[in-house]
Amino acid sequence: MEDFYKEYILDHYRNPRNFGHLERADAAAEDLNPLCGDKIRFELEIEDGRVKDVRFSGKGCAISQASASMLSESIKGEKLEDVVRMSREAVLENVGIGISPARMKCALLGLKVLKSAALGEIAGWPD
Amino acid sequence: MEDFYKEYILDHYRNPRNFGHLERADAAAEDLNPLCGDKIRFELEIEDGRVKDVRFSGKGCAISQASASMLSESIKGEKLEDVVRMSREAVLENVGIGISPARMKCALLGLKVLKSAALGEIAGWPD
Amino acid sequence: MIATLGSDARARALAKDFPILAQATSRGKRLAFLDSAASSQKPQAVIDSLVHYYTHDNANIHRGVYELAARATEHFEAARAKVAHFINAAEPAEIIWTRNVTEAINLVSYSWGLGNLKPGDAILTSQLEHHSNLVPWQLLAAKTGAELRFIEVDEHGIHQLDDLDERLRGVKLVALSHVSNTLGTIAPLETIIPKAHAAGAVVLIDGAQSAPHMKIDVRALDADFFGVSGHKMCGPTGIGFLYGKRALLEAMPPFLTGGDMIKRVQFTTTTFNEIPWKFEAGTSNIADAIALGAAVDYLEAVGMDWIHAHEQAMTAYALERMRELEPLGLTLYGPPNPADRSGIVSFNLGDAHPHDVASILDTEGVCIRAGHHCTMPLMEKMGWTATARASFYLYNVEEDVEQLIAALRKAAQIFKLG
Amino acid sequence: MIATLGSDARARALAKDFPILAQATSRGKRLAFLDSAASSQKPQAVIDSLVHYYTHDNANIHRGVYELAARATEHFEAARAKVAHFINAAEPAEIIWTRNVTEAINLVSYSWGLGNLKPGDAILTSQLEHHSNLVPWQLLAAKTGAELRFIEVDEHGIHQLDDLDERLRGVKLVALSHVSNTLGTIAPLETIIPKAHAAGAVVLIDGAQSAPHMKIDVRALDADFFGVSGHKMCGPTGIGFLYGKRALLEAMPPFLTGGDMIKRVQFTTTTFNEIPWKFEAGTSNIADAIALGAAVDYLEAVGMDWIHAHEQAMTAYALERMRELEPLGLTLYGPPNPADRSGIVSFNLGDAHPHDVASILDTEGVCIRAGHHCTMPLMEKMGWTATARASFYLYNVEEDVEQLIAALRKAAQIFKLG
Ligand SMILES: Cc1ncc(COP(=O)(O)O)c(C=O)c1O
Ligand SMILES: Cc1ncc(COP(=O)(O)O)c(C=O)c1O
Repeated sequence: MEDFYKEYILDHYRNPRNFGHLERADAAAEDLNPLCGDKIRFELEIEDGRVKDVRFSGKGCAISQASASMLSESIKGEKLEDVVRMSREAVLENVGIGISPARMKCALLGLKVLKSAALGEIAGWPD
Repeated sequence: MEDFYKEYILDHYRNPRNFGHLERADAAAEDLNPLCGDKIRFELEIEDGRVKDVRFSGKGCAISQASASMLSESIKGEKLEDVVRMSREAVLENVGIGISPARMKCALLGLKVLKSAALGEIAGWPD
Repeated sequence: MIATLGSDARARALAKDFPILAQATSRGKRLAFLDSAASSQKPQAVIDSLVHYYTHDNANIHRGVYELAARATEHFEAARAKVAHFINAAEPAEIIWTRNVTEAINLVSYSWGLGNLKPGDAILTSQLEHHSNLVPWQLLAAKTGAELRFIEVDEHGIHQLDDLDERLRGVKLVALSHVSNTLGTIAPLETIIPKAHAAGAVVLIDGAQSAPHMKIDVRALDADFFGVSGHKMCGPTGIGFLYGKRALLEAMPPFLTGGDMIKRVQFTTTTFNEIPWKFEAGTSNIADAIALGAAVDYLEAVGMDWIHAHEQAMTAYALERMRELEPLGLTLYGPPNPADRSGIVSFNLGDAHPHDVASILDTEGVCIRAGHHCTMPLMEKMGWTATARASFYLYNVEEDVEQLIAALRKAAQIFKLG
Repeated sequence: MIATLGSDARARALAKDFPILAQATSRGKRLAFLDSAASSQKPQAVIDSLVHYYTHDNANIHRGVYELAARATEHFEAARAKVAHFINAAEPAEIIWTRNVTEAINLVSYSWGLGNLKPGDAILTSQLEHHSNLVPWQLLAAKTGAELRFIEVDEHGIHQLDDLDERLRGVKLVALSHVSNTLGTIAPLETIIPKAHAAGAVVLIDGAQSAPHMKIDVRALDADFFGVSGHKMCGPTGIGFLYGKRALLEAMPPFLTGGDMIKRVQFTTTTFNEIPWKFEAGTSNIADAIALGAAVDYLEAVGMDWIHAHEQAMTAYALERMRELEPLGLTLYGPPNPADRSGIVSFNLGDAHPHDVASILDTEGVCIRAGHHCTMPLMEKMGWTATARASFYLYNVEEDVEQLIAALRKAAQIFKLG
């Protein structure tokens, strides 16, 4: 079978890490993939410019959910500036399965939402 | 050369018969060929349900002008009811040259206008 | 193996008319195209029509006196007559070319809607509608102050008509899809249209999912407007049409304006042309209109009644075969009685997301659609995130269903279902 | 024989790319196609693109996860990027697919115009405009109470700009054709656009007659909107586009609504998608958009600068040869200096009506247009009933001009002119 439904993808899909909401979020964002209706929300707790805690929520396919779940694991303790600079390639590598062009948006929706949460926080910095 | 620019067509084009306006018209109509901008107006003097006199005016190609000019000659003294029933075929035969589909509207614009003038008169009969 | 036996041989022969169906996927799999509700494949005759037009007849229409222009004009207007005959319109002038059914609906919304609705009036549609037959009415309601009302559907997607008379009170426009693209429900138009007319409403039917699949008679239906997309009925992309009754069309102001739809233009005033041209501004999609005429010729040669019967049989067969997968978590949606639905089957497979199911099916050469099918409000009402959808057309054969079932088993295995 | 010598050999070779040009007329005459301003012929590469799409890639775009849908989507969006590059837009998202330039202009009129004009404002256009860039503004003026004003042209069709500053007072929108389809006049946009912007106006350019024939750089021009018809630039019928600056497009409400242009739909409210899709409701003309991309590839391979130079040379040559017929009553219209005009030549032959001239030319295989060319107000201003028009493109060669001249002599003879 194709390599693209590996065990760990299903595991993240059925047992997403950091799923839910934060009691106190410093930054949050959500977006919809208009083509399929998938929705993801990221909430961040920030301390000293670093991600102290993170939750994501929403619904969607195994690829979007697993990608967001893995993403949430990989950013704890990271600097916001680094989160904002995270590359698509890094995320795709993390997901670790071949993603067809048609599913690219699924795999990257989490990253898009996470970055807008982080960017919103950075833009709001001065106050 | 093609048969379709016969001497008499040019003659009718350059010297249209019954061209101009009536002092007292009982019925009149005009129309435009929206595709080329050709315009024709027919005016009729009616007596006892027959065409006593006729004038046409407007501008357009040799085919539309010649067709209208010949038409104006052929209806003097005719009953209005017969004018209304005149067939496209009769007009085309009168014009007497091969008309391509693209020029059909030119050849028949006069008939269309003449019929609406006559129909208007018939419809208005009671008063 | 019951239902399809009768029509399968013919469908197999017809499939040969569609060159794309002979093409294997990049993984070397046979193509099982089960997404015709999104857009159908095209027979060679339609492709040939396009090639012939551009190779022999291409020229701008209506105003040219030379041979090419005359031929182009003749074929273009002949295609309009074919389409008029296809849906039994009274005359070709009642057919207005549009890009697709979406533009047809928008034309009515702008041209008829803005002039005929006011606060206190209502528009009635249903909970089943495609966004294209919903969003234009939301905006029209917002612009005119009219109320937007819905015919409810039950959990199978069947229209609830008990309180129809009440819901029709004050309604000036009823806008309904003939067949639901998500659930396949056939709307009970023979009940609704007479009541709508009795209530004084004008009726627009979204025929996107019916015209390709069953014989349409707009006069028997007594629809006031009827919109169709050519790309779903073997025609090319970029062409569709709006049928409208002459009296309505004549009373409506133009929508798009510009070349070809005018009678006379002066610097500050303009007189508009007669229907249908009043609504066709600018150079039409000439080649695709002619090719849609070729599609209509093709469909009529096959026979709309045969197409409908074949799809009913295919659907009954598919539903039967898919029920075998219920132990693996397969859930079927839509009207339980195959006679109430057309060749569209929405389903879900356990907790596998339809996107993932579709991706796995793709690796097996099976093309289905997954998502909200442009009916988000219906999905929300039903409480579904998304569904997978297989849809059938004249070229589908038993083998497509076999391939679907086998691929679904594979998906269930990957998702460890059952 | 002077001007064309340089480019004729290449044009002769290019003409072989256009299969229709090899076809003789029903009377067995060589085809001299001199009506590209109405609609151009199509190179084999464009026809092949259509065939390839329907034979190998056809599927509805954006929402499909299977291979065909992914390929169709990829090619469709790649075509948008090609078009964006062709006119030097900043990004593909600034290109909105439309049926033709007429729809592009109407989109701006409805979406930008209705929200941005009020009584006291003015729209400035010119006396040269095609109905498609005039009637929408007449209606917009009537709807909003804005005033419609005109830049005058002289007897050669040249814009009179002496009082431009004054005419720009209160103007919110300037809508001009880049090149006149009747007289070939090239508008002095480098003068008008900066002044229009200084006066606070937004500028829409109707590029129907420029984009097919010369290199367009919307950013160098600083046009806010730029509309184009694909069928006049070697592309298929039914596809064109609107370029708009991102900030303007983002601020505009959608025009047509329905599937594909939404982000989220609920029963009563809707959130719209991002540009460009916000403006593309319903299934797009996928195949023709991709084929327009193929047309752009073709034009760029030939070279827009070469095309422009070839047409200038052809026009200079044609004008020179046509002047030989002045003793027979031939009158030429338009800017006297060939550098001020594109490859369009309007004329009349004595008192012969242009329709009759065109019919006689048709019997000789020469395709020209006759009539008002959708510029009735210009004709009325100039006092012309109609004109005959020959127009040139990359595939026209000296022989086409020879054939035109010979056929005109025949027409003069039939009409006993000279
Ligand atoms: C200057 C100009 N504007 C607009 C148009 C309208 O183009 P279309 O009919 O392709 O929308 C034309 C074509 O005839 C034109 O020449
Ligand atoms: C019921 C229904 N209405 C409208 C549409 C919109 O069709 P198009 O995108 O061709 O305008 C569709 C197609 O998806 C449909 O199924």
